[in-house]
Amino acid sequence: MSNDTITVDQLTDWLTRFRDLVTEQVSYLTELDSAIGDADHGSNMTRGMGAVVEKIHASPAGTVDELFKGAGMTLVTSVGGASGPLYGTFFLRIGTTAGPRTSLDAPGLAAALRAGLGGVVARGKAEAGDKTMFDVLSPALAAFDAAVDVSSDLSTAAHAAYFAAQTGRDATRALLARKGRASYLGERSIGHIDPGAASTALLFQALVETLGEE
Amino acid sequence: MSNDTITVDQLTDWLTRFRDLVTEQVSYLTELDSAIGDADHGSNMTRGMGAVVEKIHASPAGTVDELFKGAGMTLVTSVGGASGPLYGTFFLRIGTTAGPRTSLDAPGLAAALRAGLGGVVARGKAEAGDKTMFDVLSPALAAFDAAVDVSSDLSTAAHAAYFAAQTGRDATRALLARKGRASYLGERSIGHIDPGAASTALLFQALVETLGEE
Amino acid sequence: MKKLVNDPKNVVNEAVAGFGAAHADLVRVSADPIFIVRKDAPVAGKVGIVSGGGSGHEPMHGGFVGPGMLDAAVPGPVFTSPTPDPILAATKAVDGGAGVLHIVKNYTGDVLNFETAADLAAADGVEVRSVLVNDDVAVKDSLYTAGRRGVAGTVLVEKIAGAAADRGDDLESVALVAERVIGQVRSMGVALTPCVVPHAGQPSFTLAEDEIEIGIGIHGEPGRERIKLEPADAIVDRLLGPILDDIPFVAGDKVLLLVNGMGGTPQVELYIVFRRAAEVLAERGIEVTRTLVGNFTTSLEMQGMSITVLKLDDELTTLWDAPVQTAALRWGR
Amino acid sequence: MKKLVNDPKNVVNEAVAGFGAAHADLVRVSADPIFIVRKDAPVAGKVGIVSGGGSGHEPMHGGFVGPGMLDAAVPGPVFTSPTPDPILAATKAVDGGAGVLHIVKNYTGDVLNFETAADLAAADGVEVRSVLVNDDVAVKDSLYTAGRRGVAGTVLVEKIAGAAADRGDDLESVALVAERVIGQVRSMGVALTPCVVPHAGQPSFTLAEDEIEIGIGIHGEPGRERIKLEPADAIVDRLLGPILDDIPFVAGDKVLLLVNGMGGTPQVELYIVFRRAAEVLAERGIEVTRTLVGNFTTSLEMQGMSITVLKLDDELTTLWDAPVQTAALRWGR
Ligand SMILES: Nc1ncnc2c1ncn2[C@@H]1O[C@H](COP(=O)(O)OP(=O)(O)O)[C@@H](O)[C@H]1O
Ligand SMILES: Nc1ncnc2c1ncn2[C@@H]1O[C@H](COP(=O)(O)OP(=O)(O)O)[C@@H](O)[C@H]1O
Ligand SMILES: [Mg+2]
Ligand SMILES: [Mg+2]
Ligand SMILES: [Mg+2]
Ligand SMILES: [Mg+2]
Repeated sequence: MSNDTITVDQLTDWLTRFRDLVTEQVSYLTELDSAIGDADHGSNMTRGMGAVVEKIHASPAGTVDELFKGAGMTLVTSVGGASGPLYGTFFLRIGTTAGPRTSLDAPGLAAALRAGLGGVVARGKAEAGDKTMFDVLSPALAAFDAAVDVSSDLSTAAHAAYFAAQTGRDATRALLARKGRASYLGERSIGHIDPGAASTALLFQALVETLGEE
Repeated sequence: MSNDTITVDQLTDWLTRFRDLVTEQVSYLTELDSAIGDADHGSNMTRGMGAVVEKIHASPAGTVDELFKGAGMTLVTSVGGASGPLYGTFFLRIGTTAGPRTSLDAPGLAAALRAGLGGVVARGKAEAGDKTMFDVLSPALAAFDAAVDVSSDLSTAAHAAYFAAQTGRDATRALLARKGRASYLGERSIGHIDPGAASTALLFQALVETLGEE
Repeated sequence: MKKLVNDPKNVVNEAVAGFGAAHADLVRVSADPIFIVRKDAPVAGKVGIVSGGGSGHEPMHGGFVGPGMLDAAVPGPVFTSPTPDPILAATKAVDGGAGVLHIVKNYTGDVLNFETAADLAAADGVEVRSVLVNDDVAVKDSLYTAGRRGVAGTVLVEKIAGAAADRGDDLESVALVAERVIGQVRSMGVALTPCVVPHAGQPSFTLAEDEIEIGIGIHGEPGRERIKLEPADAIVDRLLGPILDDIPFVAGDKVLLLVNGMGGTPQVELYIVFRRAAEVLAERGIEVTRTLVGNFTTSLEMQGMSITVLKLDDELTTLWDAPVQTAALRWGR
Repeated sequence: MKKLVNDPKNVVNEAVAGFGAAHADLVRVSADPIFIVRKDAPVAGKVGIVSGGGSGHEPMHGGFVGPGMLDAAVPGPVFTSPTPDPILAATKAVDGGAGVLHIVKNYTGDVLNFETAADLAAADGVEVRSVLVNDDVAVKDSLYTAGRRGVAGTVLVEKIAGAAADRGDDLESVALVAERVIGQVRSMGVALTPCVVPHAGQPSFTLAEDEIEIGIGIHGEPGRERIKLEPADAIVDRLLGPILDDIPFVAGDKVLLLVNGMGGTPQVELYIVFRRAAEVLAERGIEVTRTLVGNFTTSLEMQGMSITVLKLDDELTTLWDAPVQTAALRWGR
């Protein structure tokens, strides 16, 4: 299997692995949210991704836009809260940007992901350092883009993104929250990893798993 | 001091001693009421008799009816609950029956007390064995009357009444309540002394203390 | 005990003062003796309606003072009947020349103190009639008890008697319609947690973390039995059974269904209870034509609720629907 | 945790079903997706008003659906914003051709989900305007947070916007009057005990037997500080200070004073609070011309309350006084 493109089946596998990871780590995510939020991020993501994967299995997607628009809509209509619309928009924009293809090459996936991030920002208005999922998505995509600039290998790019994602996630610990529920805590939000940042890191872990070794 | 009559001052002393006894035994009375009622009989009686004695001290009564009508009205307007109107009527009727005298002889006090009991029954409709203050008042007055029939000595009559009162109080333990709050308990009211019966026994203890040895 | 109070001794007078300030458009309050009357009392030619009892059951009774319902409410200390003097003062304050009806919940203390007040009012030339509300089927009605307790059905008696007085019925007729409601209304409650009387500072009773008291009284008096917590639907069935069997309510009856919160239970739970109660009544062929859901006859912060069913006829329905303008119950104006 | 529920997963749908059954004269409910609309929706030519958010704050918002207030309420799961689909469905169901106003409490989840619904409604040809309620002064309003939270002031926004729509204002005007209320209303609350989310089964936070949380959010979010229990009057002073200093409210202002129960606090306590709050306002020369006391924006069974002050002018007063006919707020008809 070439690592220069990613097929709809592989992208489906990505989403399935993401579902598996948030399900596996449901209590970890909820614990993070109970420290600075309302203790539902784990169950929100598990419920949402569970619904996404169930729908895909019931009627598998033929094209990339079908897959991600479906996933985005399902998240939007099954999660609620802040993460539902944010992750939902992220996937929706990936879908609309990718269009009715059956696979994506590295620049194609990079562009789609960047559009997804644009959707998150359009919705949530988060900036760097606000202690949100943005603080993982943004450095991860920057690393992905940089890797794609020098190589067409998706696996390499995914590894680079995941590494940056982990760093971004851990860096949220020191931040003072300025968006979402955690911002009500002011100073008291410092010292805790942001739950949305943690789930977003899992998204890149899942991509690495899907694409396999470099 | 002759024991053939009781003066307004002695009657005032009786009420004062009754106030002292219920105050002393406030937690005992409340404990009894908490087992089968609403845990306020001690504070009800203490508050009521406290007000009675305070009023008497502020303006001492010249006649028996003045004393007891005043005490009755004070109880009625300061206690509330069941015991306020019942004890209040008891004293009111004693006052109206005794009339504007400055002392009572044994038959006079016996008649006044019986009228008081009549008031309690008129108000509360209690019968023998209903597990109320009636079960102390009734045997105590029967003993008082019997003593008065054979002797004009009030102290003898008071002792006889107090003895009967204690027996009556203790006998309420085995009874199933049919009046007042305790009646809601049904079978579960058995095994507890009635709080009103206990306070009424204190009334006769106070009379004994006022009249001294036979 | 955590409560929003200052000196526990001042709970009732401060609350009544606050009530008067908050609802100055509807009521006037007397601070000593403590009672609440509708702003325009006495209403000449109208039968006055007075109710009262221990505090801690709010909005009952102060929340029901106003056009179409009570002319006066007399709040005693928490869970303790008022003495006759404020009842007498309230009775005189609302006598518009057509006499006054006392609506009394059947507790010995309330009965005796209202009785005394009625005697004194009569001596002062005010015609008084009294009715005793005793809707609680948790307590056996027999010659051998003080009789059934008065609970949330009292609200329905007060509303309907109020409407009868409002339309100009004379004292005898208002008393008769109140008696008719009393004859046709039955209730039963459940407690999940106890209440704490402010000056006592201790829970009035204790329930284990998995226990509930079926048939609880509104002062925390014990009920029929203490059982393990069950699903809401099962609890509703336990309460409705004795209620419906009592009169009994039968297929074809039209009824008012009241789900009353005890003070500390969230509204979502009351509506879950309502849903099941309406379902059971429908199964039995009993038609719910009027409804009321909320905290009306409470027991301080107790968690729990009671269900009340009133058999309606055309007249009672018309009187129920008549305008009412009070702090806690309001429609039609 | 003791609650009157069946399966915790069914709390919202069972409660909404019960609400629909209890208030069939006022509302219709949709079971899937879950929303509540006034019975006669859509009202042709009238601006529709939709609010919603997580459940557990009842009577907000379902209890405010009816003539003169909301056209629809969209209850999400307990303490969780609804998704856009029920909001969209409710928006379409109440569009009478004059557009729809969304009244949204300022929480990221609510904001995003209502925003999405508004986009989708616009795509379907329904004109939508949104206003964000953010009256809670416990949280600093700054560029560096999600902004102040929306709490009990929401009730006043909904009532007044509802009255504006009822008198025939167009969408722009209704939105403007809602914004005006939002600009002039401030709130702050206190918790004595935590609430328990049914599917969580655990208290949302813990307070020691002598601790209270000043500035609590309506989902149990932390506030400004945790202090030892104090007398009611001192607590009132702590809440009113930041409220009055915020806009600020000054001598000569006419205001509406709302004392809102969090769900588990007895009414006597709310009136003790009201009494002190009215006293403080009077001392400052601020005139309380309208009042509201009761459980309106609750947090399940939490014990505690919030104080809300709204600066009134003639127009807002007229709109406040206008008739309203809902399950939880009703006057004038
Ligand atoms: N404005 C925002 N922009 C980007 N991400 C946000 C924003 N607000 C919240 N988030 C993310 O959402 C996460 C919380 O999601 P979740 O707990 O599921 O929703 P809720 O806060 O409504 O309970 C936060 O940890 C944060 O990463
Ligand atoms: N109908 C009645 N007749 C006579 N005594 C009664 C009656 N009802 C109650 N009592 C007496 O009153 C006592 C309770 O008084 P108390 O606790 O002060 O009033 P409450 O029951 O209103 O709290 C009972 O123990 C009983 O002796
Ligand atoms: Mg969360
Ligand atoms: Mg949430
Ligand atoms: Mg007692
Ligand atoms: Mg008592």
